[in-house]
Amino acid sequence: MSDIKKMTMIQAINSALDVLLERDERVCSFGEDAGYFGGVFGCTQGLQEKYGKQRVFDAPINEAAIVAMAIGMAANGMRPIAEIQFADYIFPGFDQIVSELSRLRYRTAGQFTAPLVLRTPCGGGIYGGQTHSMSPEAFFTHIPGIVVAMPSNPYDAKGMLIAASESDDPVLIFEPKRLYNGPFDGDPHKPALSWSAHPKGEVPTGHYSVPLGKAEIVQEGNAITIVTYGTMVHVALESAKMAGIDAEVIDLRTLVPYDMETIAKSVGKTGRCVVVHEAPRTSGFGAELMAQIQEECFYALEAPIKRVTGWDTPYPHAHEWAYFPGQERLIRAMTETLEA
Amino acid sequence: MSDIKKMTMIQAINSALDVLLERDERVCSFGEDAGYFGGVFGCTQGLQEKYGKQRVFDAPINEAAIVAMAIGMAANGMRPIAEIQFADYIFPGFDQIVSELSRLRYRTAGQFTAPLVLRTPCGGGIYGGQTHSMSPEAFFTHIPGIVVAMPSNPYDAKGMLIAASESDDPVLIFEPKRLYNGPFDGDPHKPALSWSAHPKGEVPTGHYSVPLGKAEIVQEGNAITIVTYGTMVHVALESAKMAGIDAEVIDLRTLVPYDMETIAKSVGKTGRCVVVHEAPRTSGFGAELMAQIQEECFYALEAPIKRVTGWDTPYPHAHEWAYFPGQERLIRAMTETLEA
Amino acid sequence: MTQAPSSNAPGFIVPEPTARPGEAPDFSGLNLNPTSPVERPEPGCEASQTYPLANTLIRVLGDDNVASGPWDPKLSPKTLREGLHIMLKTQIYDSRMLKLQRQGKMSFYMKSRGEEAIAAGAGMALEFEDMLFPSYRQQGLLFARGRDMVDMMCHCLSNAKDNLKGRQLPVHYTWAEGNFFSISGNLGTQFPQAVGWAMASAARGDNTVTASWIGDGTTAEGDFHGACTLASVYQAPVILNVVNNQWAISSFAGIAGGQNATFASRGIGYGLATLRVDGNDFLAVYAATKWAAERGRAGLGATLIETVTYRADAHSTSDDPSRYRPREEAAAWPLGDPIERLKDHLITLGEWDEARHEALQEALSKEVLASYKKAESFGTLREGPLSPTPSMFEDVYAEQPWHIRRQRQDLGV
Amino acid sequence: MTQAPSSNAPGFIVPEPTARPGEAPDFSGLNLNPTSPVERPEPGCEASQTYPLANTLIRVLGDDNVASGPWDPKLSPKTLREGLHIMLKTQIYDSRMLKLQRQGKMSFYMKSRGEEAIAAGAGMALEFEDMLFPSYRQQGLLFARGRDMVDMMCHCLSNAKDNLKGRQLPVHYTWAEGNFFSISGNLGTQFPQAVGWAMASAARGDNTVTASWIGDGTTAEGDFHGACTLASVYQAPVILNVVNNQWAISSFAGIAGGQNATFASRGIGYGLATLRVDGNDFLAVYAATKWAAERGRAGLGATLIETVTYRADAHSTSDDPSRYRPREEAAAWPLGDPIERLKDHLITLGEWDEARHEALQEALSKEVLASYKKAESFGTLREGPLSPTPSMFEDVYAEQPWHIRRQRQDLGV
Ligand SMILES: Cc1ncc(C[n+]2csc(CCOP(=O)(O)OP(=O)(O)O)c2C)c(N)n1
Ligand SMILES: Cc1ncc(C[n+]2csc(CCOP(=O)(O)OP(=O)(O)O)c2C)c(N)n1
Ligand SMILES: [Mg+2]
Ligand SMILES: [Mg+2]
Repeated sequence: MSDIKKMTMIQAINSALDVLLERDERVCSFGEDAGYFGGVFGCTQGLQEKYGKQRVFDAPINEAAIVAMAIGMAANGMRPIAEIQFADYIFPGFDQIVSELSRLRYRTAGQFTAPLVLRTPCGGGIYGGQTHSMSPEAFFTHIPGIVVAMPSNPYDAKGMLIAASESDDPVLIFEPKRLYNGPFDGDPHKPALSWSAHPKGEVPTGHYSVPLGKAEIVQEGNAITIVTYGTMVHVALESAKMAGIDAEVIDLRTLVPYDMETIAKSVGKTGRCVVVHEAPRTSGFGAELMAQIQEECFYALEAPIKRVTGWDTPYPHAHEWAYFPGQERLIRAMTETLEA
Repeated sequence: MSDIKKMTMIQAINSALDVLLERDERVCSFGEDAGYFGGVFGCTQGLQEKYGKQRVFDAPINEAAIVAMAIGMAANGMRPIAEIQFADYIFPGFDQIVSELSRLRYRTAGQFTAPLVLRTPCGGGIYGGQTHSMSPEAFFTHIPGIVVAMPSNPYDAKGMLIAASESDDPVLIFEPKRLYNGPFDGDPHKPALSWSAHPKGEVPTGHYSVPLGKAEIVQEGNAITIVTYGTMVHVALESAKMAGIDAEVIDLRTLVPYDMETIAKSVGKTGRCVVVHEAPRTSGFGAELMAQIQEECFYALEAPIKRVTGWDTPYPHAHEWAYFPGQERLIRAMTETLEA
Repeated sequence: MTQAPSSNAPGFIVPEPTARPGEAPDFSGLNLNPTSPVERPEPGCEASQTYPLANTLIRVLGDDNVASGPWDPKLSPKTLREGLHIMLKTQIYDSRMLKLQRQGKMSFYMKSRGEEAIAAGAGMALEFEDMLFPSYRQQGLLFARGRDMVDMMCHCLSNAKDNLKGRQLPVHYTWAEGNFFSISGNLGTQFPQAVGWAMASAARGDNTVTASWIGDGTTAEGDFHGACTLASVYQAPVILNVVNNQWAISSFAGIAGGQNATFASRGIGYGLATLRVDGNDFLAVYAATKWAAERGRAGLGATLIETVTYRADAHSTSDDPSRYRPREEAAAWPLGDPIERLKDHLITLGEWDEARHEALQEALSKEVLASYKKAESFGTLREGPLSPTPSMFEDVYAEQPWHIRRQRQDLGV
Repeated sequence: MTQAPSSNAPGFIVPEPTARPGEAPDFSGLNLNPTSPVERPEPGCEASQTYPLANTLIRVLGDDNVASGPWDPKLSPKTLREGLHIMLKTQIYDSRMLKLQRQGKMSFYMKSRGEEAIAAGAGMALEFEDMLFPSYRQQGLLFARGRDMVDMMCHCLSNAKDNLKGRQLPVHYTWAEGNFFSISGNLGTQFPQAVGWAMASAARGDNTVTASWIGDGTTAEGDFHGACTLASVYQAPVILNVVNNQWAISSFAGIAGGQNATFASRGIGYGLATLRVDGNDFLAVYAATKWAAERGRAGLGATLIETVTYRADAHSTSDDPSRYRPREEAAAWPLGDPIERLKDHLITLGEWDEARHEALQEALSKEVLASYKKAESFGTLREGPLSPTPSMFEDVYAEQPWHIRRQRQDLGV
């Protein structure tokens, strides 16, 4: 067994890449500024030096070309892990993802596949303005053929990245950048927290994996089920604590395919549910969850499922905290659901 | 008042463009093969000849450039109406839509706007295979700042296109190509129907508009509410008739912003609801509708809302009719909902 | 290329082809310099040495049916006959498939009439291990690599033996055993993918090159630029072919910017080696491909090749070209018919004659007919049998996840 | 440009800059030919006449601080002093804003140090009615057009007077009254939009040209190709500027393919008129922009201009350049400092002196400080006041739809 070290989410991702590059010569990693410099957030730092330029390298600023290059490499036997610098900038590559990556196995009846990973930092809370704050995961959950995941802590970030690279499916991992350096409970006025004090900041230095498709119940409870993922896991935990609500908090971790079994069991027990995400409300991934939960748990539900989400506007730079679905809104939604 | 003529949906769209080009010199229309040739489906036929090459013209095969050109023109006072040859091919332009078109008004605080229309044929049922059959509307409903619409008949197609061009918002209109030449009730074995026998095939030759944001109750009923749009409106009507179900059928027409008032009133009355679309199920637009309906109509609901949708696979060419959500599946869903 | 007409009148330019239906075909603007011989730099040259070639036309077969000049690949009569065989097979296959589509046997078809030399020439010049990322108009590559015709037809019929399980439109072949990638319905997407494939080959050092093809119209897509950029930056062993057949459905090449510069010259801006080739000259295509493959295999990077040709028939079974171009245009095409040209060359060499040609045509017609009979015995789209219905839920993921399994159960299959 | 080193070893090439931290700066590969004068074809020439210019460098100001050659725009001393004023203002404004960002007054900032001539030269060469589609590094355009500095600062502070209501990151200006489009955070998207804008102008016959700017790194995006294709096809009155400042955050220009060809030469493949300009030479930038504007206004279509310069400071407040390039690189840049060069030229002409320069610097520093004081009185991001919170729900659509109204109510504002 490998050592345990305290790591930030950035260090955990870096460690996952290191483990993967070390173990499997088919793995390579590239992206804008992700070679020599090690990425604008430092996730690939030190890896070019260690593994050489054929394994870890800079890519031109063309997200479509980055995805396409990864597809070609993956189809030819490699296991590329490409970084899209910000999730906001993944859209030039959207066609290659929707029309090519997701369908290659299907349209070739399995003759060609593209087992690759796209990693990209997402989400707000860092004063990034409308073009460095998006949570665009819902778009990708409507694309059959790709796995979509979002970790909420260093341990999962590493384990899920390793699982993704070892999976035979294309996996898209959204990394909540608000969590890169520490957990965030939704209160921007508190001093920044560090992962070192968090149990999920303890990360094995070696190889392990966290299975895709499995949610985690991060807190058991009986009054209400909170289904969420990414940054909002921490906000949900803190909100429930502040309000003294006996909430069961589910960290979905993988969005497609999602772990409906865990959700249904919980809602069957609590009879009440709030779905939480940072992305805009209309056609957000919360809609899918609510649709499915009401289909499967209709007779157990004692109140309408509520959703707490970002608003249907771009992320407004100066009004960051009026946009971010924070503790107050979560507590209100939980309370209303409990009282309904 | 203008004359009434029997028109196919193609003719109605052509007529709308004709009316718009005639009345407003700011209007221009372009797309791949949409100039001299008049479009691969003929929607722009005859218009270049009539209005000249500055008003109606061919565009290079670059959907991003088509959208961007339209944005630039619209910001500079024109009212472009661009055709994307197939909805399946809109994705190279996705970034210009998500990051630019939808946010221009917001990010400039109204200093610049892009009042333009994107028209694109969508949907299956024509043996187009996975790259000529997509119904990708859900992606676009998650983009704040654009209006998304889908007509189900010639009358609405013309009136909504005119309303879209006269709107100050960017509007994306999906045109169900299975309906271009006639209504389609979901049974591919019946002889093709023609619009000439359909009341909505009667179209005024002159100017009129069908307001965006307003659904239409195409059939009143008391037992169950069917919320749908596009091709599936016809399939829903026929399915209800075949099964002898007293269904209220709502043709949503505009997906964002959707007419929740009409939906809520209907579900409040019937207490049962089935949402139907051709697009894949997971994170389809049906999920949004179900989420919102259960939030607003929870206490009126007597059974879980069901959805009937395309499957979470690419549109498989040879298995077109096993993919298409046809009468049998609709009847089963309605029956189960009624018996629940 | 001549500069498009410019004007002081207000308004932007919308380029027009030289002739529309009812007008006389006119290819005088294309600068096809059919006679002057074109220099051949060494495949190991600096890319810039090829730039003069971006505005000329590499030809080997002259109007006198004789092969000459520095680009003559000096092929044996046997190889030449093989090329003719592949082209003729392509043509006969295409015609038969079109007829069958008209009879409702398949949903869709696309011919490559007039462009047979492009696939045949490149297909023969490359090694079997070299990877191919074609568009939908290089079916000749499959014949060059010896794919079973029955299998090809089964795909086009979407029947129970379709190796793509009925999931793709006809003509959108995939053939992994033949190192032939999957043809996408989305234009141009394969171009940058091919560079990625080539990079993986280079990293492994497997000594293969990768070749891809797109059309003139498709050069306008962002993916063309992405591919050229990647190919330039990483100097990947890739051959990027632009098949300029003058038309993109109803749009002539000028709508992709082809009136103001050759497509080959796009390569100059990336520092890519660049060749412009008579696409109706089997020998020229062969020679240019060999040159580029040699360059790539030597680790000297990518080549952009424009093959100049003419789409002699409709775009697909969905359009009628007489609505947007003169009916006479194909016949007026100055670079002739690729099959006729190679045939005449062989006859001039004394290695072929009309009788052998007719016999070959007949044999191929028979082969195509017999193949079709056999393919049809495995089903047609309309009559079945198709691939089993549950198979439509497979291969979305490596393993079927719960939600797709449920959907399959929902359908009751 | 020199061809990147090629090799027979397996593997693809990953280009490397000539120097990394700790190594000596080396710009010898850039071919900056600082002395030879460059021919000036008439703005009405065939595009192809400009192609030699894609591989040279248009310079007006020599090392002797004298303006010469056919590109000398022969500006009056008054105009030259205005240029200097704009550049100096840009520089002083930038430095102050950076300091303030470090003090937490704003969330983010981006300087244009070293590149001031590009915005100042183009801004002065264009008419006020000409439309601008800049990237985030041409703030000098705003000064050239006389935008109120307090307004600019209010935007950067995201305060109650921010004309963008706090919705955009600092530096992402919009100024419709000044015919200055909205700067996007998404690279390159404005390039094809600018062509669309220019086409609408051409259709209306309003006699304006449209200019847009992107960086060297951004040329790799598909939108660069889309813009060039549209500009070529429709011959729109647009000036497409590539600001080659050698770096894209930590990636040198070679990662965009700049090692194998100049960015200017990209234009050749589209048949666009193409100029490559010393971007640190105010007079050269001015002259090239005038040339392109004249060409566009005459209905002769688009020009692609590469301005060669050096990003002398960090990419933004989020990076530390000493981690990826030698600290000494900026000082070693062979084309000098644009402000110093124009200053020295004016001094050589006897139209300026050190004392006036210092006085101007002082006056500008005071203006910037006073402006900042005033701007701050309208609030800062951290302390407020901001635009009213309900305003964040406005302008998504022309009219607020029900669902957004409800969301506003939900927030209780
Ligand atoms: C992304 C995308 N946009 C549009 C289309 C529709 N389409 C199919 S073929 C074609 C014309 C292509 O022309 P060209 O590239 O010249 O190839 P050719 O058909 O002449 O071989 C078009 C516009 C498509 N398939 N994909
Ligand atoms: C579509 C997109 N991808 C990536 C980024 C992140 N990014 C911001 S600036 C930058 C570098 C741009 O370099 P260049 O074009 O040379 O302009 P410069 O900053 O040198 O002026 C990158 C990669 C972005 N803003 N948009
Ligand atoms: Mg073509
Ligand atoms: Mg740069």
